[in-house]
Amino acid sequence: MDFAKIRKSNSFSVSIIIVFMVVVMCFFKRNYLSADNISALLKVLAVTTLVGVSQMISIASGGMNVSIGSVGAMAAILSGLLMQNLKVPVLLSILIGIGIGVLCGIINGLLIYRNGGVGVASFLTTLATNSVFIGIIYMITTGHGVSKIPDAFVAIGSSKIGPVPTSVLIVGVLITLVYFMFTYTSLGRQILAFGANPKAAELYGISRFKTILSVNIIASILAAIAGMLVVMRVGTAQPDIGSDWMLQSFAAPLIGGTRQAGGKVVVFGVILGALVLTIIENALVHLGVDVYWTELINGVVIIVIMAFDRLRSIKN
Amino acid sequence: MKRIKQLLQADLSSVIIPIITIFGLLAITSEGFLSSYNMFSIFQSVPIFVIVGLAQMIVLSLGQMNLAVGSIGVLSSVVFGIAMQNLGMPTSVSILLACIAGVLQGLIQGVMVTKSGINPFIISLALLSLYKGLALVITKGQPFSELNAGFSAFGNLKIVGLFPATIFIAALVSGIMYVLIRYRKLGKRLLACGANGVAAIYSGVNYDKTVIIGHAISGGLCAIAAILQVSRFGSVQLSIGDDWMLTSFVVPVLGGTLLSGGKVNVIGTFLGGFLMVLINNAIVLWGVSSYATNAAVGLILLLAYEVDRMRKKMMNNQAKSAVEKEA
Amino acid sequence: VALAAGMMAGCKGGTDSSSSSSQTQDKTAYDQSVWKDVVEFGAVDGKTDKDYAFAGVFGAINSYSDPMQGAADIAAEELGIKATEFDAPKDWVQNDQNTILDGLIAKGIKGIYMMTSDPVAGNEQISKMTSSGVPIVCVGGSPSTPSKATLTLATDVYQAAYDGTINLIKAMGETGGVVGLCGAVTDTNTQSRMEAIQKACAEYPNVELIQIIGDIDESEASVTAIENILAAKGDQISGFISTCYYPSVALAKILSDERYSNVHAIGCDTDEAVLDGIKSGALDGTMSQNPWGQAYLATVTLKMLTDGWTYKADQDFLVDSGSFYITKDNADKVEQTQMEATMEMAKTWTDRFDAPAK
Amino acid sequence: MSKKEEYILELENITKIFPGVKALDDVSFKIKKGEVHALVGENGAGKSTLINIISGVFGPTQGSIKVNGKEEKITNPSKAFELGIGVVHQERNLIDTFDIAENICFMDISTGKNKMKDKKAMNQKAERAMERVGLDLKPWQGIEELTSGKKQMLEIARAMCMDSKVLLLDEPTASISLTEADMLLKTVKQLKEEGVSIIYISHKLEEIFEIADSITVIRDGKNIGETLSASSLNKDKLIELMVGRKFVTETYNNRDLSKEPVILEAKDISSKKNPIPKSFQLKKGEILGWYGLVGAGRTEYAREIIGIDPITNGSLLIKGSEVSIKSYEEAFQRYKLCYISENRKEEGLFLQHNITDNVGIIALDQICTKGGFISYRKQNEITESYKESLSIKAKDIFVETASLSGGNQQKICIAKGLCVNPEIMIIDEPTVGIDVNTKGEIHKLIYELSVQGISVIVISSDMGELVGIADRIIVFRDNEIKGELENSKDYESMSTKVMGSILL
Ligand SMILES: Nc1ncnc2c1ncn2[C@@H]1O[C@H](COP(=O)(O)OP(=O)(O)OP(=O)(O)O)[C@@H](O)[C@H]1O
Ligand SMILES: Nc1ncnc2c1ncn2[C@@H]1O[C@H](COP(=O)(O)OP(=O)(O)OP(=O)(O)O)[C@@H](O)[C@H]1O
Ligand SMILES: [Mg+2]
Ligand SMILES: [Mg+2]
Repeated sequence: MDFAKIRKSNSFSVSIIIVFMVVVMCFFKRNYLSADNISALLKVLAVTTLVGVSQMISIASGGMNVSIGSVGAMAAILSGLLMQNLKVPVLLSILIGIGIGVLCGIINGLLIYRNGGVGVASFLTTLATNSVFIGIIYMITTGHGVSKIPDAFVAIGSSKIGPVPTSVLIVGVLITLVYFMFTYTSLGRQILAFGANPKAAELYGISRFKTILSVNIIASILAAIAGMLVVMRVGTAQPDIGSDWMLQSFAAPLIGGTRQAGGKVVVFGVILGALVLTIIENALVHLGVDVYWTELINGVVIIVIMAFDRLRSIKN
Repeated sequence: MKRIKQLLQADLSSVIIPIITIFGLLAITSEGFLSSYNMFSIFQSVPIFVIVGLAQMIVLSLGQMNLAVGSIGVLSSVVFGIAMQNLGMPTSVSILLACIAGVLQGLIQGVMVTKSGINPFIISLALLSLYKGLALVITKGQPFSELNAGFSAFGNLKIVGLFPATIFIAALVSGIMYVLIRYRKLGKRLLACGANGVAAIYSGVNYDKTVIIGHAISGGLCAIAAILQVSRFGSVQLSIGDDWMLTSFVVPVLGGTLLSGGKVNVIGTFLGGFLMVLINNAIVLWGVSSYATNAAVGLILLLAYEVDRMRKKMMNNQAKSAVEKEA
Repeated sequence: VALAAGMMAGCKGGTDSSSSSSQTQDKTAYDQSVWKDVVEFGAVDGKTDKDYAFAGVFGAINSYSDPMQGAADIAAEELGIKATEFDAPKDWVQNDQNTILDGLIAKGIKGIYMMTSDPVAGNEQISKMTSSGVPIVCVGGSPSTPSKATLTLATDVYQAAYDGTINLIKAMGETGGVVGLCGAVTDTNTQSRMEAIQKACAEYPNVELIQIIGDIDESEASVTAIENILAAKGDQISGFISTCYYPSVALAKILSDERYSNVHAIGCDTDEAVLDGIKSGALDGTMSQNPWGQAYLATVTLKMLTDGWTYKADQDFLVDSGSFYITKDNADKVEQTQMEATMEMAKTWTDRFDAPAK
Repeated sequence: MSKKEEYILELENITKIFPGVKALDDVSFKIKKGEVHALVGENGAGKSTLINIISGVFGPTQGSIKVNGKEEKITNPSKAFELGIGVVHQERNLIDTFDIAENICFMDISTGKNKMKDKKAMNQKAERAMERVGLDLKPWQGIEELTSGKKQMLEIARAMCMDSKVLLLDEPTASISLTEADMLLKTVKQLKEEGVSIIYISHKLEEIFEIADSITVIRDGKNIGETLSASSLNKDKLIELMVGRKFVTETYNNRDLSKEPVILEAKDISSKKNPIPKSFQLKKGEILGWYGLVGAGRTEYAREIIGIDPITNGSLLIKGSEVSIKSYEEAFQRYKLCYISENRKEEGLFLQHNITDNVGIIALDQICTKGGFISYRKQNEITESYKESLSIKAKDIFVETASLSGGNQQKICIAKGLCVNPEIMIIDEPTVGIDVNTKGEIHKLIYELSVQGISVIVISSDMGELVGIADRIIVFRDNEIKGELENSKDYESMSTKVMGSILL
């Protein structure tokens, strides 16, 4: 591999920061790299990464999706209700959950297409559908969580294959698929082309309709899976799932080097971005930071990281 | 018929028509709607929506986003609280200091966006945490409730028994913003930077300066909104602004602001704020479960796009048929 | 299909409760109630049914308020007035609650029992409503004082958190490390809960307060925080005290793991998931308040106030509606416990008021 | 073979109505197999609209299209490609984040032909296509850094590798150099040999006569008469058909500027990007031509002078005193130095804004009242006057600039530069994509400016243009100034001299 190229990349500088953060934490807290903590980190990382990847796909196509959280919640709540009330088998419920993702994706996609297609339209439309989805969730649940989730379902979240939590594995497989999609398939390249220059892409035969629809379906499927992963982790399906995904879904890919204007993705960079966010959250608890300081430190760390990345790229 | 058609085509129709429709429906179906209590309450909610919407609008006009509107509001109101309660400053000085704090925060955001080369979205995201965090660290979460009584009364002051005093502030701010955007050089420059930054530079506009000023104004507006909110609540609350982000986008967008930058509508934003409040009011008056509030707001937003699309389509068709007739 | 079915269910839930019978003439309930001959039945002279349209508004959608509308409607039936309405904003946002409150009043609601979304900021809204002639009774948690509300029926948040922590410490055998889990740090109620936890821990020499984690009243954040703190300081932790909903649910799930059988925990509220946690042994207990009684008595109070009763000046603004420590033993009888305590209070309730001049 | 089948593409009674304009009005013509069919007409005549209709960007309001004698509804671009219609649009349409190979083989991606991307095959295909148009670039290179000429050639390479039976070329040579244009024309001829039919749009009439077999003239959306064979026309007659009246080219006499003061002087200026030092002088009222091939470094040099790219060495003198310009804003406000970019979409226009706002933003000082308030009346007056003098074809001054034809957009950029009353003006490729008639108008305007005492630098790759108006010509090659010539106003001798200095 070309080391000079790697050194210049955004991923490299983010990695340095991550290593630095971990080293500092190990210095302060002997048990920082304990198995317990690593597994705690990984479980959160899995969800954050998936949410980030979902958003990354929208960003890649030149759009934004602020309804990721509500789609995740929708899949989680509905599959949970099916399992609790109708005793639907676990596997079928998962499939239905994914189906709900597809459905939400189609709704989003159709409306985004109708409203014009790129950046602005997608932000506005998903802002609206997000409200609608949340409204539906709260109407269905009247604000109550679904607490009797079958053990078999929850077990997927707590089980491990070898030393690796299953959820991490699932996310690993999904992100690899997304990587292949963007690198080797026409669909992936079409999404990127459309994101970089929608007009040119359309003039040369890429269908706006198909692209927007597939982007939203894929993104929503990932969001739905993320929602169900949360249920596996938390043990109950609460209507507030996904309520704080919006910002992290943007932060993870953008820190990871995805181009905000669309057209360029760094798929595995999302993991790094998500890792940064996860470590900050985790470290604040480890260091026992006073509750009033957490927000401030959060903000400062993100700025420092981005500034560092920026400094390095200027030097290069 | 022709009149109606003309009205449908006007730029503001996508916000005025829903307002008239909802207003009319409410007036017919709900007897309490036109009561002075309800009217006063509606007008009392409008100012915050409008000013927060304007704060976002001005950044949208630059083609950027200000995710930190709420946090700027909190930190400014904390400055206000400290000035008034801890330092015993007179009301006017406290307000001034809060506004300065708001402008300063916007300024910092603007400078970082233009000079640091860091992704603007991330900057705004980080500042959202940072400002809020600063407010929390300074206050340890404690509210300021020993405010000047006259100031607190102002937020709930009735004029002619119907209008809250704050709505006039909102109208004034909107007026100033209207003139600024439409009749001052700065406004033109802001829109130019939003529409095409490079072309703006080649038109002799100082891009960085304009963007910084835009953010600073946005920060100042957040501070004004926060002060109005404080005067309505009668206390400085650390949760002020927690719910501003969504509002700040919905209001100008309902009012016809283009999110991609380069086109804004101040009057539309004002009316957009009014429409939002009306929708919220309708949901309660019609006894729709508040669980459905979100769904309703979303549907209305979708409907607004639909109305806008219809309007544009109609205009295009008319322009086309005009051409055909000519021939 | 599932979606549509769910929506139907949701809508039905909404309409069912609001259109329940308002038979003003059936006095049987009245005759059997404690209010018989004390508080008048139905509209008093000069007033109509409309003057007795009451509503409850909670601070946010929360399982705490589940029993409220039912309790209020029982009171309404007993007193021969219209069935009540109930509403709450989705989140703890005072502005949203104000919109609901103002809308209800515009609609013709003449009395409201409520919990403010924000204890300080809500006060101004209470003043506005009372000055337009709508009596307000606060429930669930007290607004900051002085307030224009007539009274507050609640458990002192400080006291509840304090008691909860003491219960936890006792369960721990008065020794070990405690972790506190709290909601939004901008809420003044959260701040007093944090103080209470600190104070309780300080009273026991062998008990150490390891950390208070705030701002985690969300399903994911609370799980993350608990997992993180267990990973970081698992060996020092002997107990958790949770003062809000989601962390309580999270504790119920996480601590059901064998590894944490030595870790004690006290939750709050009586959501199904929390009660399940108690039954399964993950939680030692939960601090239950009395939402049933709060709504019931508040509705009675609103009726009395409308009839012309006045709250005695020498009575406390904050009336303790009781709090109960729910453990395995009484986990099945939560509502019953609440109702019993309420009825006990009801016997002397009118003593707190001056009767209307005849 | 029946006579009908001879035509590969037939347009019948095509009408296109946009909101506010009838862009095409009952246009019909036919194209034979293996012919080069030129479309000519003034800016805004409707040529690009026609291309868009044939290539499926939008449908016609009325009329039908036959391909190979069969009526086809071309509803989207992919449909057009399926029918063997390839296209190079007037505006650049490359994907900045893709490398050269992917851009050239874009159709494979957009049609999803090869499901898994075969990078090697793609690179080879791209290399072959580039060879054909004479591009010497690596297929894995990014495209962001390329000059506009190179990008144009890439687009042509892309169109070539589509294996189309009909190729639509909308002003392909507008922004490329003579050598590249020669290469292109050669390729076009070769394609014709291979039996490909080509629709060729250009405002460069020499090219038309060089390659076209037949010519259709479009004026105000209508075709003027039948399609004519190229051999039956000459340049003057063609212009007359286009414009609707006789066209006279003005000549501008040489002036004596020896007594005029030097207003702008660059001494050995260089920058980080462009380290070779360069010097020149500009006199008051002088028109200085900067000639060079695409990528010769003229635009970059101009950017250094106007303060956009920082100068690292050398000094800049305005009216004899040394200045250091930190930003274009400073150059513009303080030294009345104005630059009009060659890149109208990215650097010139606010496409979502209407014409008058586009002009207004640069003329803020002129349109403000004493109190600093903007007067829309003044803004509109100024805009109207330029709409008049530059004959900008638009319904009114309140239409979005995005909906204007390419040439008319260019005219607005020119208007923007003219309306600020600068002292020094640098115009980068002022007449790219401008029709002959208006080209003359613009030359006249530039000349009038210089008569008023404004010094103008005209950057142009069009030798004829510079010979026509410049007082002096500086020749650039490979980021260096290779020579400086007084203009003798004689095209033949000047071009030999210029070529000489380039080759040196
Ligand atoms: N999308 C559109 N909406 C409205 N009007 C349009 C649109 N596209 C083109 N027009 C109008 O149609 C007319 C023809 O434009 P077209 O681009 O075809 O001209 P052209 O002959 O290619 O000119 P040029 O030589 O300048 O490129 C112009 O008046 C233009 O303003
Ligand atoms: N193929 C290329 N790849 C990368 N950089 C190039 C290439 N060709 C030119 N350049 C860069 O562009 C510079 C010249 O571009 P510039 O736009 O200033 O030239 P120009 O004479 O104005 O040509 P144009 O007519 O394209 O505007 C060169 O000095 C070189 O650095
Ligand atoms: Mg054209
Ligand atoms: Mg150039």
